Amino acid sequence: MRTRKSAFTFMTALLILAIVAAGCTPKNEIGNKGSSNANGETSQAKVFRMNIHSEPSTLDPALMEDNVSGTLATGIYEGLTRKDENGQSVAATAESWVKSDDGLTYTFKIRKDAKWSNGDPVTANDFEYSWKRALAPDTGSTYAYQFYYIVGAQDYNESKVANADGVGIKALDEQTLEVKLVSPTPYFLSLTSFYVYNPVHQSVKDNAAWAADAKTIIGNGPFKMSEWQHNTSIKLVPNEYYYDKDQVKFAGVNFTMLEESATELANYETGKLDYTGKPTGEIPAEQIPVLKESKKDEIVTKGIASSYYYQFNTNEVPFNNVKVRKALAMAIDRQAIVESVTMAGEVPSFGFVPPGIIGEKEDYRTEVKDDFFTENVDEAKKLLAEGLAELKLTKFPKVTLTFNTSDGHKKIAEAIVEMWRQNLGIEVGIENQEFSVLLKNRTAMNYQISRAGWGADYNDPMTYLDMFVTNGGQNNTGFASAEYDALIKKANASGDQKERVEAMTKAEKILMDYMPIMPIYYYSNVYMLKPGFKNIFLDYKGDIDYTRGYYEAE
Amino acid sequence: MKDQSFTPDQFTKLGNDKKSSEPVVRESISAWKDAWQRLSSNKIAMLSLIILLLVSLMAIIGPHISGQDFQTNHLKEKNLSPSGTYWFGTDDLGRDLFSRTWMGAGISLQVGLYAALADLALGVIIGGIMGYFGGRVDEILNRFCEILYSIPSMLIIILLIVIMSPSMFTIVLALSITGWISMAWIVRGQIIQLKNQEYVMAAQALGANTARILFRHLIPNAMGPIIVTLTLTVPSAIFAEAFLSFLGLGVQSPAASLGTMINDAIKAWTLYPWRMIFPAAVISITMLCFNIFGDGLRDALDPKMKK
Amino acid sequence: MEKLLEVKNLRVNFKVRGGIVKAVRGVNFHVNKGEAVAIVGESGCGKSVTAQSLMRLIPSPPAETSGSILFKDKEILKLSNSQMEDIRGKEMGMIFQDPMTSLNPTLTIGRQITEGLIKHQGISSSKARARAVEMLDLVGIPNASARVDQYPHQFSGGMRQRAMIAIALACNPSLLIADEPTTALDVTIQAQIMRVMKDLQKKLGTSIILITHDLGVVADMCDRVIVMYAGKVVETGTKWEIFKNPKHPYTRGLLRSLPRLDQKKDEPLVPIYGMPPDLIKPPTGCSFCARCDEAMRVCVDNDPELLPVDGNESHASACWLAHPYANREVSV
Amino acid sequence: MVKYILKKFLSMFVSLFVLASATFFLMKIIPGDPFLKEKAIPEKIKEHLFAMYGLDQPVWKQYLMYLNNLLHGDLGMSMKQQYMSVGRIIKDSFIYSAQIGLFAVIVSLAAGLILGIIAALNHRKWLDSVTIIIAVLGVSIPNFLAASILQYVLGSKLQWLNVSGLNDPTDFIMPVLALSFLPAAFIARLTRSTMLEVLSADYIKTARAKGLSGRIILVRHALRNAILPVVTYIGPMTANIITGSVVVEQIFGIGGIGKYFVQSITNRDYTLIMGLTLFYGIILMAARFVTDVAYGFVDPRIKLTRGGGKG
Repeated sequence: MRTRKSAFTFMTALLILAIVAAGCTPKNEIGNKGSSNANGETSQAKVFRMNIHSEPSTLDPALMEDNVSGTLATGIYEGLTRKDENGQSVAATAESWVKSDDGLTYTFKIRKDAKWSNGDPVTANDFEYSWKRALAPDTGSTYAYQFYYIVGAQDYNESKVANADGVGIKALDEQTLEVKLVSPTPYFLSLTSFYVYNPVHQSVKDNAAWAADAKTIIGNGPFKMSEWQHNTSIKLVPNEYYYDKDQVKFAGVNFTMLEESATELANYETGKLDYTGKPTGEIPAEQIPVLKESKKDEIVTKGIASSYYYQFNTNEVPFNNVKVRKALAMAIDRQAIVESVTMAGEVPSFGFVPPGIIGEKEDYRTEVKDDFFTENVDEAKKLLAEGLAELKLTKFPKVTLTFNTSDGHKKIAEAIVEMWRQNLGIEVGIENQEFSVLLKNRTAMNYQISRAGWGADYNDPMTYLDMFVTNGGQNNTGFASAEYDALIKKANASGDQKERVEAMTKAEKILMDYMPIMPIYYYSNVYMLKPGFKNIFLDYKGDIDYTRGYYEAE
Repeated sequence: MKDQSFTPDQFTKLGNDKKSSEPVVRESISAWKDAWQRLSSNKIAMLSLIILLLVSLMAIIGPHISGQDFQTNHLKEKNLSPSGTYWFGTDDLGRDLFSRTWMGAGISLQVGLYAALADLALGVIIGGIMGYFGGRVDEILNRFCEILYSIPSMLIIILLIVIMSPSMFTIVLALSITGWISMAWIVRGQIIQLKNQEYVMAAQALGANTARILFRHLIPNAMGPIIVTLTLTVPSAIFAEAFLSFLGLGVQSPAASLGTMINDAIKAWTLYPWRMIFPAAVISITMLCFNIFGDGLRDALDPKMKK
Repeated sequence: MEKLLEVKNLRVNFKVRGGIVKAVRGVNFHVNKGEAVAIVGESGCGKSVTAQSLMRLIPSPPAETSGSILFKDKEILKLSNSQMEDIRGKEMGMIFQDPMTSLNPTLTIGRQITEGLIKHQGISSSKARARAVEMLDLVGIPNASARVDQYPHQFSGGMRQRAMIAIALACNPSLLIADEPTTALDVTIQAQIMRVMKDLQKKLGTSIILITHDLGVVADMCDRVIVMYAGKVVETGTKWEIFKNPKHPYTRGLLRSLPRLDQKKDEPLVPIYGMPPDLIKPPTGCSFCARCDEAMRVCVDNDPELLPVDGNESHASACWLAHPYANREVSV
Repeated sequence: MVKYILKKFLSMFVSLFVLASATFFLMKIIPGDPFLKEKAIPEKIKEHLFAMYGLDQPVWKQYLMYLNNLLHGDLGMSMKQQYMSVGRIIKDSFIYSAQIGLFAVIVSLAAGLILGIIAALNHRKWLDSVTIIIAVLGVSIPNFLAASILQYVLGSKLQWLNVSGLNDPTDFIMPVLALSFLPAAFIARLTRSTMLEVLSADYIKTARAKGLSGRIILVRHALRNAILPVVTYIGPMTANIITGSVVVEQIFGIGGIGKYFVQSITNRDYTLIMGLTLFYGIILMAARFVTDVAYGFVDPRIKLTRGGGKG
């Protein structure tokens, strides 16, 4: 009796509480309105605020594999080199380096004033330790293969040898790091700014969970982490031990983890973010044309070295016929897609390697025009008819285009399928698949047409072209060409950039002639930056560098 | 007595046939006819029924009457507001929203209807059994429900994607595998409360069999919460279908459902509100009419509510 | 004798789909202090509606009540809701037909008795509880002090009706309205319940209005009888007048349908054939006409008034048979 | 009672075991693995990773290994966020979801009951119609739409509230509202439906005949008898709401647990999937247990605690 009564009273009390709460809270909000603008600092030292979409999967450089982690690594760590705005490698923790004449040995000089965020000096030993740690099989680094250019690295990583003694990474003294390569790799220097090449403090071996908290992360970059609220935000403050701290102007960098693009934009528009959009955030695609009018001075479109394409299963009818593949590639209007569907300033692509990748001397794509094919509906119809005739088919069979679940991919697929329907009179089904399911299907060659995309790992056409060697891990198209394989091999073995680019140009031509993939566009990143913020830029891959940014009131 | 004069012959006895100047008893009518009379005199309920029929009709003919088909892209005419050519405007690929909305309505209403039927069949029976038998039967079935309810439905959906191809059947299957559990719990609760009432005990004492007690006495008395739960099932099934589409199991483009249309429209609703408003309005109005008609139907069928 | 309650020209209409049901059509009666009055009639004759409208328990809308109900010189129909709350339970108690459904299954019997006490007498809950035990004891529930904390489902039907009586009488009201209190109970229990009511009436001096369709229970308990048919009073009189000298054919019908101890074996029980009229469109003449064996032409279009029988103050009947022109050749 | 609780715990333990087993095998049947990505990892590295996580073992062996760890209270490390243990991921994110969720449960219960009672008391009058319309909109407008509209109007346009985050107390308003719409609407409909039946019950007339005030009749006599379906509903509803909503948390930028229920599966983060499933299972079973106990308090005729038997 008594308990029942009190239970009921309790419920009633809860009710009343809820009503009171519901009735009262809106009043408080008016009082708080003014306090929300956190960025009250004046021009001298401003905090830079941007969105990184989600929790970084790790802050251990050896395990990093996504651009969220990469964006944070840019602030917290620093490799031997950095990329400048034009994509050139410039001195960073290494003040200088020497390449041997055969291109197989690099000797880096670590600057004397390089320090960890706890004040310890950064030495060549730290680099040797860190790189070998990344290669150690039990570290479980998925990007360890980025070290395979180094002598002995692959064997060690694949556990073919028991220890790292044979790996060509050696600290000759505190300041000197010697690296021996398997073959002359012209883009090796470019790799040394990649996040897996970042050093870690040797104390990490004593604490397995060191990368989980702000307190235990020791970096050598321009900033250090002051606060990490998991799933919510990360705050960086300048690293007082950084050798170049005079060039670090921001009082701090605040990262929010907002996954919803509309929320991100709303935060930018209400003054809670200084930067919105790619690489780690996103501006809702449909808002871009509107913002290009209303926020002309803040919005920036920057092409990045990534390709968007569809791949065909060339083992399966009808895509085992090159004319059918070509017909499909020629029958769509790429300009209409980038203008009306994707709307982020993408560039229609008629080749595979995107602009922004260095060729012999300048941009590969300006040296080698991507005019491997043209859009031509009449020609496409003719090719399709011929192709089907060769396959002894009377009509186009039922095929399905698969893509991983995403609104953007879906929209593009819908537009392209509709173009095929209108221009070629063929019906292609659309099916979105969960990413893992799609990847499994793709590896198992269980698809007909599939969406794919590729971004550069390093600044060389090879990062694209070596994908399609026969039985390559990424080559799920059935494409196999001995000539192609030979050209790639030749380019890999050569230290002469002219010879390499020639071989790679030929390889790309073979790829486009065979057309296991149908290029659609080269990606571009769209972002908005509040007026006054200077020297924040995206590199050729679209990765953001905010470390030397500053604010100047206008 | 009033100042009224009667004649003696008025005080002669009447034959049995002339006793009344009017029929004495109301025409006796069947229960169904009675219910229909009560329902049809409920004007709002009838209006709802008419709207529901209209929506169903539009779901069938709607995609064909605007002169625009649902899948043709007009990239030059995307995101147009409603006009003479495009009655509901166009979407982000310039497709006619009028045709798409009604096509989507057809698909979504089917999904909602089938999911509701599945919930009703499974949920009411299993919930009834749990509530009525109690004890070990209840414990085991209840735990089974809890386990099934706790298994991430996404795993089940992905499994379905792998072993089946997208179709209405797969959609309804995916929605129903766990959908009925809430219904079963609601029914169980009601039956547990109702089975202690005298009329049930009386029926038990009289030796009525279990099925009869369950379906004649208990479930009709739990109809209120059952109907309310059903009215929640329908819209949630419609939106769950959109989630299935997202995972690759639902309706695949270029076909559309109201759920996927709203999902697409939400990204730009501040710019192109009509893309969201029309499909959302169809769902809301349908649900409103469904609820009002459901209430009317229950009032008409349930004699308890007559007073 | 002092009048406790006087009802004048009470009319209750219900708005329903298809028209207005005239459930009570101009009813007049009174109840004296300490008196027990029965209102008798078939189901649907308006007796329950009349009883419930005395306490204003008929929800309005859909009901519309007019006329006058004077209770202790207060006009019930004009009281405010809160004034009415003070009368209900405190001045008038009510017992309903079905003890199975009239008790709240989720509250203990004690709670259901005490909540009225606490509200009307402002006593502490421990005092109220003591009074509840006392009341349960009074209505004959054994082991009342333990039973008071039990729930209705732990009580048998008869016990529940006893508990209902305890609830209704807890505040010692001057008028108890019992709406078919024994209909739902079996015969042996019926007698016990009636006995409890009778005893309590004597002990507490409460006036009672007993609503029933069963003239049998009336004989035992009541001083006066009011017979209702189709929303009207058709005959009223003392118990003896009604039983020994019924004037209205309907009253006679009711009596004939009643088993009696002095009944001869071969004398059949005679039910009243037919159905009561539709009160949406009540007949213009006598409403019993259609079922009356003695109906006359006058009955069809002329509604008889309730007139004293043989100049007797207490006995009145509404029937054309009392008219001088009518042949008086009827026997009971 | 003690025996009953012990029995319940035992059966809950068994259920959790079945749940863990079912989820484990289901998870292994579906295609994919934690290391599948667009840029495929070289075969050798992948093999080594598989060996590190024991994924190279036969499934039954993996299962036994998992159970063994589980019995030692070890949920393992996340395979995606490699530096975080599953327990810590759940702990860190659940705090946010639980706060918002509990508020939402209270708000939806209060709003739902009030709306439902208003509707029932005004049956077939305009107030009833208004509440029907509100309730139907509540169930037919998905929470992502409600959340977006709230955010746009209160956050972006009027700027009364922050568009996202959970820093000020006022930041709770929008997510709580967005989460409350549907349950409040449903509770309102349930309450209305059962209240209508209860209000025509005889004991309500008895209570009126006692001279009790309308409010007391409503709360003490009517609501208590009408609330059982609501009690049934709030059990699983509470479990669902406090374990977060992907969309609402995403829209309001809240680092809650909701997204992990989806993300862990798309990432095939096996240990996290298992941890979350067990976590949810415990909460759900606890909520259902409380519901059953609450039945007895609401309606004394119900005696689940005494175990079996009809009536």
